[in-house]
Amino acid sequence: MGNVTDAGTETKRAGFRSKNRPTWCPGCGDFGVLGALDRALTQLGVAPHDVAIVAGIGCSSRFPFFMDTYGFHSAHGRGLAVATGLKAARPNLTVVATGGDGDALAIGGNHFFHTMRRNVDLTYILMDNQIYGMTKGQTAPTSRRGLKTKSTPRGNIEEPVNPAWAALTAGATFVAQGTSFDMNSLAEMLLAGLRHRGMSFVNVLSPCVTFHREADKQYFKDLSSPLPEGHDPTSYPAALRLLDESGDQHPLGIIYQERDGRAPYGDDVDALLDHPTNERAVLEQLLRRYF
Amino acid sequence: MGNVTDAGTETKRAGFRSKNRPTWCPGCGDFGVLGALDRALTQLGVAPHDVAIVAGIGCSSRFPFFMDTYGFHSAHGRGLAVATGLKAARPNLTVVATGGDGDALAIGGNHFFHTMRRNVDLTYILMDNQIYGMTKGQTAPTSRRGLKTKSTPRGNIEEPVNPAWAALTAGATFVAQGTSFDMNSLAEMLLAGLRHRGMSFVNVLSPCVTFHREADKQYFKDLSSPLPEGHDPTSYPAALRLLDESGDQHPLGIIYQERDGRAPYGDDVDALLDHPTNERAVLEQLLRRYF
Amino acid sequence: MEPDRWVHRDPADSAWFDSSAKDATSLRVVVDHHAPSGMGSATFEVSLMDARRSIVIRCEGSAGDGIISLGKVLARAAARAGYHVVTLASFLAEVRGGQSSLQLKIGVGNVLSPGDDPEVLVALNEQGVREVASHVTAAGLVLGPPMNGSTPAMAEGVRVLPIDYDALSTEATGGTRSKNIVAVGVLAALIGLDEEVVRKVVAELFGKRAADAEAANVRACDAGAKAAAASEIGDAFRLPKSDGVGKLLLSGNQAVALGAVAGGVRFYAGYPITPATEIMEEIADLLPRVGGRMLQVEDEIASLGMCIGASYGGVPSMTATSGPGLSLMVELIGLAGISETPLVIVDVQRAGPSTGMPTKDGQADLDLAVYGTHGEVPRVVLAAQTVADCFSQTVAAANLAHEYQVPALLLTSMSLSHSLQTVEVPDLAALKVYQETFYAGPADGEFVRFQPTEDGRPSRRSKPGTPGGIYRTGGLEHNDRGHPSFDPDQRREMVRRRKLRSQALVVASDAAIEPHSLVLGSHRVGVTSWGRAAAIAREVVTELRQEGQDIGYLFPHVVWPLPKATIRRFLASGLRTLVVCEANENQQFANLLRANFATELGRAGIEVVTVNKDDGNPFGPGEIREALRPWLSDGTATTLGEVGPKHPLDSAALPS
Amino acid sequence: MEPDRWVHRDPADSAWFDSSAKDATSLRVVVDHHAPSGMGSATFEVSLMDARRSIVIRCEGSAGDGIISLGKVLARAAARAGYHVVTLASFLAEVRGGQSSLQLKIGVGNVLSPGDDPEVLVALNEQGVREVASHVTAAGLVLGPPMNGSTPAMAEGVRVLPIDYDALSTEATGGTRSKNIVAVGVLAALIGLDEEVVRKVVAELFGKRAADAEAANVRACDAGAKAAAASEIGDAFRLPKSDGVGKLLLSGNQAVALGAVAGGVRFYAGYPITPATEIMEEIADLLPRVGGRMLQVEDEIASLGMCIGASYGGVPSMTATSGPGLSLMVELIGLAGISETPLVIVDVQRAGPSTGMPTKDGQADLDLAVYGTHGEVPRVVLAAQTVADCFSQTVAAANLAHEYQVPALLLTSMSLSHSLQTVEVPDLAALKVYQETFYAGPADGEFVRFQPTEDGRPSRRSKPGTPGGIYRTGGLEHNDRGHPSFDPDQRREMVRRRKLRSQALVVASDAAIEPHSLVLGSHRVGVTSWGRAAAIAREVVTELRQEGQDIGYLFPHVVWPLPKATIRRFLASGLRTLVVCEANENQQFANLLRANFATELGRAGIEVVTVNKDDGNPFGPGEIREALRPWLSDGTATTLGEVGPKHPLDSAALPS
Ligand SMILES: Cc1ncc(C[n+]2csc(CCOP(=O)(O)OP(=O)(O)O)c2C)c(N)n1
Ligand SMILES: Cc1ncc(C[n+]2csc(CCOP(=O)(O)OP(=O)(O)O)c2C)c(N)n1
Ligand code: SF4
Ligand code: SF4
Ligand SMILES: [Mg+2]
Ligand SMILES: [Mg+2]
Repeated sequence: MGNVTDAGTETKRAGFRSKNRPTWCPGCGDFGVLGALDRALTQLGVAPHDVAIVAGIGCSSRFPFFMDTYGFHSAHGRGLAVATGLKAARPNLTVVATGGDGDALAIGGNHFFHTMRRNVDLTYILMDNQIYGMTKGQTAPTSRRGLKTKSTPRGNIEEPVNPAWAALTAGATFVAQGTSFDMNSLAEMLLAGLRHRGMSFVNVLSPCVTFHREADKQYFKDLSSPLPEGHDPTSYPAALRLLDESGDQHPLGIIYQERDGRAPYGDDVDALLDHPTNERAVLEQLLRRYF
Repeated sequence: MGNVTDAGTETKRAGFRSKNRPTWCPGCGDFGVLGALDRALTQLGVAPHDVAIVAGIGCSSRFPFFMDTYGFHSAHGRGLAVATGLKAARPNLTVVATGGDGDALAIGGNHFFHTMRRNVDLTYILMDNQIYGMTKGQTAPTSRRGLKTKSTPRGNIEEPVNPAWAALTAGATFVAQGTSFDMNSLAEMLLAGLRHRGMSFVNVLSPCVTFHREADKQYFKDLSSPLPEGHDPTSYPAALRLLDESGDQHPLGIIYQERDGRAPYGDDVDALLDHPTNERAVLEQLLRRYF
Repeated sequence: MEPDRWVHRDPADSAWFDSSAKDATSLRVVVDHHAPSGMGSATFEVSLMDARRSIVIRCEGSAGDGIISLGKVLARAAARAGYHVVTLASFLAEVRGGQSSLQLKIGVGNVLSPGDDPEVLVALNEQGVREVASHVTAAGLVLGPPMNGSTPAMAEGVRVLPIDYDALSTEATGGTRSKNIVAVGVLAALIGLDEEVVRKVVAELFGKRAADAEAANVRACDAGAKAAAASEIGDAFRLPKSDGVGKLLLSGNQAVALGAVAGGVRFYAGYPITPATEIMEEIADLLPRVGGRMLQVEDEIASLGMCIGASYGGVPSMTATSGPGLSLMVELIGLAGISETPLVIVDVQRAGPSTGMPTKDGQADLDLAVYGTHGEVPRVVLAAQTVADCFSQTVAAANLAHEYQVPALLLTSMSLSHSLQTVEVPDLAALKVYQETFYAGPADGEFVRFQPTEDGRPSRRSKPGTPGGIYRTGGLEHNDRGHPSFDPDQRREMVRRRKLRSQALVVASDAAIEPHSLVLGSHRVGVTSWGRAAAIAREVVTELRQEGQDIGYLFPHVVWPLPKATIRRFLASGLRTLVVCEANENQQFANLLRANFATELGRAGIEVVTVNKDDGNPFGPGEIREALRPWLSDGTATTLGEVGPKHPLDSAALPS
Repeated sequence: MEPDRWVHRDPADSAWFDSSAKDATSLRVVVDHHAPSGMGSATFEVSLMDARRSIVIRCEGSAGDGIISLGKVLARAAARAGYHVVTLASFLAEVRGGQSSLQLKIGVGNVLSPGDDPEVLVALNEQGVREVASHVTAAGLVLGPPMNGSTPAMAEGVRVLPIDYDALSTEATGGTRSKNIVAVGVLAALIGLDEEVVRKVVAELFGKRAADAEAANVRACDAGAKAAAASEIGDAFRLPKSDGVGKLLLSGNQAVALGAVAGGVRFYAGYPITPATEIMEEIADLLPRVGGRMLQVEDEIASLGMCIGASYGGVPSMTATSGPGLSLMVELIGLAGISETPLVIVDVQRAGPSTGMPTKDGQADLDLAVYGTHGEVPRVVLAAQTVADCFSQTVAAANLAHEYQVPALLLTSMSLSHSLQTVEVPDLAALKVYQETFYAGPADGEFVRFQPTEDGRPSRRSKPGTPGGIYRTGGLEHNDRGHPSFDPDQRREMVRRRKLRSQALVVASDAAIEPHSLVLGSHRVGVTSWGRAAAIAREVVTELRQEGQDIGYLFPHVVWPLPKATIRRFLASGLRTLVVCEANENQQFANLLRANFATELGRAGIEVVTVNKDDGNPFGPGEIREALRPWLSDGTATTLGEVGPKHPLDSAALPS
């Protein structure tokens, strides 16, 4: 990242963008994601103070600072846990989580898995640059097999994780995939994700221009393709088949959206609550149990 | 568990069984798994001192102490990490890992995911009792929705994880499922798993008779069914479809085994190594780089 | 420096008396309703000269005999009748296959330990008599079954009263299953519990099952009472009248859960772990009843992460765990610290390290609680000494967390979490629960999250959802708006901010000293301790003081930051020897004292003597009394000479 | 107690001299080849009266000017010519957008810091001159570009030599890209580096790209040298002859990686984190070349888990991380401890807490390293002071881990990890690498994993695969076979075993004291420190001693357990004041000393004075010199009076 300590650098804010100039390298894919989310939130029509963006650690996780919403930049891999806590405690907030491929799928893999399966009512945007950007270019869980980086000088020996597949098979009820350079489509997907009740996951192919030169815009273009004609995003088996058969190709668009699906985790949690008018009386009664 | 501190209690050892009497409650499903692994290892024909069993924490994770092999009883959720390190460092050992549903899929979920996808040459036996046995009966990631336990007195609000599905979609190259009360079939699966080069995962439905009375033998019988006629375990799409369509039903048998598949992680790691005859000379040379 | 003479409280959590009245034969005891736990109030006289203010009872039986129920029913009845009770189960039984065993101490005031050797043994099987009768104290009582074998040698004056539990149970209920309730009847009659109360407790317990079981068991209880009345024991084991104020009977874990709910916690995320699990289980039931949300999640890291998220959302949050879970949480403790996110973490300590002995007791997580995280953040660490503390210190932890916007850690331990003790019914109206004031919106001026302050107190937070209060924060070093900044001047400012916070917490720690936990005076010997060991030490030292021994003490609840002014006064009160008791090997608390009061200890030439134990069982009062013996006067001299010889239990600090 | 007079070593890592020769004008310096790092040996004379033994050079330029290469080439050339070099980059530049900046100190022996203000400034852009020229020390030199604006006010006697870098570069190479190499030529000529060596280093650097680049850059270098020769500066900045022994030039992270490989580590699992990542990257390349396996894994918990597995398999294992990763590892440190599984954990400290300031320096993870885990396990914590230590202490950590079967933690920090320093070429033949002896099979008798020992040393392990050596172990408390046991007697035995292990490590800690890190004497003032701060303090104290100041010092590498005998001697050597320097706020090392030497400090009445800094930048020698000033004699008196006034930098221990 260009300059991580930019407390002083301000830019004109517009929409949901904060006045802090993003510290990303010029040309970083994450700018496109920022623009797309700005647009999607604007279209959603929610007030900035009713939105919170929660992130882990990584270039992509700096996101909260660049948006004029509430924001929490947590610890590496823990964004989804913090976001879940926030959403569970304050169900009326629109909570967006952001992270990178390492943050989401390496150290944060367990929270990823459980957040997807719980169907928490969040929108999670993963900026997949197939590298650890923030730490200057090591192999990430989404790096292709054979990739030579500083940490795998003899080539990556692992099969890459496919984030959309991981989210879909773990139980997310909305799975979409976009690129940072097609901001229009991305904004649409994000808007649909924000409107979805339950876990919406959006994987974004987003180049790291500084530490992963190979995976540039063209590379991601070659790696992705539009959804096949007639794909039914409401069919889980169809979504499964699509991703399984796509192999390393990344279909772009809304891959899956559960229709009339399960209630999100938040609803389930809320359904258990009593809302006593006289809390003290309830407490007295609870104490009496132990008398 | 009956008595966790049984340093004194010895029983006659036979095969791969250690002389330590298992501390499991009488009737615990894990006895069946112990018997099956004993038989499978015997049939495999490996010497006990060439086997190591690594586990996390839980009733099922006490396994190493009851086998007369090398054993490491690590920390909750960390069995697969320790097992991977051991296997990578000593590729000639037969390394078996054991764990429970909580150990594997709650706290250990991330190691589970990554160990499966790396295709480490291990055999992992998960004793799925749909409960936290060791801590006396809380909801586990495999507990059914709605289950009332001490930790979810108003009913479990989460969709259960299907362990075979989780392993299959994460990338394990051998996925089987058995029950603790059909020891013969289980022993066969374990033997096949032990012979498989790469990650072999065996989910075992194994009742906790003490803290999950509902999920008894009959419950698991009702919950499981033989593989459908003609299922081709070498077809990944078939395996996917089978598990997706089975829903809460647990098919029993070898669900998937990659044929002529990828080399296991261990091989990949080994392929990178030089084996210098004069290590000192190599070191001198490495130092010279910084001169 | 002239030492102070303070009026101090009796170690029973709620009673005051004047220390100058050491030679009085009776005391006016005032149950204090200003206590932070908001307990009720009552005044009564107790005679220090009473032969008996408490009784120690051991219950023994086979695994199926219902020993735990026996203890619970007896304890509950005593509690409701206004007595103080402390129980201890399981530790005694661990290595004695098949035998179940529980000890209770019941008394008026001053009950802090389950006692050492029992005065009364009630054994439902012969094994219990064979193994325990020889431990019964002189002039004690053995209530065993009719024996086939011979009874073992016993202390002087121990009487044996054979009771045919099986027969009495069968007679009353048609089966032997209620023999434990027969024993309840016997014991209740012996110590003089109100019959109606006892019957009611028995009835309630069994009434839940079926009316006929209820009636049968009440009959069994009565049969026991009759057998006791028919015996020749008389009043020897009768307790004096209690204060008559019914008490709650709780385990430490239940008390923590209740404390959390009463203390305003409305979000909880957790993961099971022995011996903390019941906190989560209890909370799972309690919290939703007051609109609070409880989640069982994938691990302890997620637990704390979710609490941070919920607290950022403005909802008071808590998690509970044991050592292994606390270890996993230390990264995020730093995150809570730097982002000034209040939350409560309860650590029910068990014997470590690593998985260690999950069902056994220990106090070796203090270092982790105080030092656990990379880098430096302010935090507060509290420790419960009693089950009553488990309630009140959970409230205190929530208060401190929110008042100072820091992580507050509360340490309890296995021996508290799973033993039942009486707790005065908290006066919820009097309970002080800190209410955080949030930024209210644009009318409230411009919002600056980390407003500089000179007094170390935090600045207001803004709840997400509040217009005009938008801010971002997290784990990076930042400026007053929460925006990342690595500027050295800004950094120094924030380091100083955190330091001032810690200093403010020192003041809070001093303010939290409750009178009953401190005795100053011109004592040559002072005793200090923390957690469960402190309760036992408190009981012992109080007894020793009543025996005329010249001992000061300090048993703080806030163990980090240390109460500086209090400890300085304590150390300057004339001490030559400071005895530090704790259930670990490495002297964690003693080392905190040494590190933070090196100058004071050095200047006054105070010798630090450490009493440690780490075998998985909690301290008994006898062990601490024994450890203190070398520093006691022989009863004739009123002051000791020079510092006494080093005691064998003084294990030199490790590794230095 | 009569203080000792010890012969001690010069602070340069490898040179000895006699402390009694304080007034000598020349010293015979012996490079010691018994040093644990197995360095080479040489003997030479140095004159203490030389006007110059070292030089501090600051390089400045715009981000694209190749300032880092400039520094690297110059440092490499000086190293190969036998000089000692310390560089420091990036810290200076952080808050000055777009400017790149690097400082070097080059000298004969005794180079431990990058210096404070530069004697020579080489600036490739005007901004560099404008901002830094005023900091150049008196009689210094500014080598700036031809200026358009005016030069700022400068110290007395500073000469300005304008050099048209762009023109010289263009002349030599056809473009301005090589202006940094022109500067190398200028500087090398000024300080008198062998031209051939410099040319060779330049050629090597560019030879990797293309032969014509190589030739062009050598020409640029020559042009710079010629410009210097043509100037009137003469010999003023010329260094004395070096020892002539070429040295390695390494970053701290490279040195750790090399130390691991040389120290026998053959398994590594890791996860990237600033500023430790390069250790993993370096190891990824190095380890497979000697048959070792390296894995990049999903997180730090997995890293340590895998190391535990590999070490259980008998393969020496290591991982490296920074604070956040260490926090995540503390649960498994306990597992390694109780199962007596040796392994090495390197923590490259950065400014915390939480994410903190990942690219900035700090020393605030000591508490976590010493205390981090629930419960109590023996462990050893080492700290590197220099890049040479990064090599030698990694070897030492691996040795201690395996000799004592404990987790060994090595602390370095950002300022070491990313700065280049010279390291004597290690003599691999002389390097001591502990070889663990394993159980060999049935012929070796019955295998008992945790054989009781009285000396605190561990018993043999059995490698999985060994017939007859089967055993199981893990995180539970266990008996001598590794089988779970919660029996109190067994527990006490194992607690004692771990305590004895810690005590054995105290002895090892004393044995690890290297002569150059200790000066005893009847000094009223002693200085102690650890890690990078210790190197700076060592340089300062050595200079002060050469100026006739009466100061003792102790800079241990093993910081836990503390070297008890050594510290006792140090404290009993007549000290009245102990100054403790460390780059944190909470006085972590000072508190370890207070906790473990409370008696000694108290008895001798020693005042502990702390010098702390936590702004993200490492200590400079000037800061430490300034902090020591109140305790220095005025140069006429040979001893000080009573303890001096408290220095403003003495921040009272927090929170006490
Ligand atoms: C516990 C912990 N481990 C490691 C790190 C170092 N770290 C910071 S960001 C990062 C990975 C960044 O990669 P990714 O998540 O893909 O985000 P990107 O920068 O590529 O957007 C790592 C390893 C950390 N901050 N904390
Ligand atoms: C870090 C940590 N957290 C929690 C625990 C407590 N714990 C021990 S076993 C267990 C779960 C047991 O369930 P499972 O893995 O399904 O095994 P089972 O006992 O059912 O075979 C838990 C939560 C622990 N030992 N360590
Ligand atoms: S992801 Fe890459 S391009 Fe983007 S800011 Fe980070 S380092 Fe720069
Ligand atoms: S899993 Fe259940 S039945 Fe089996 S040992 Fe554990 S508690 Fe007993
Ligand atoms: Mg990335
Ligand atoms: Mg289970």
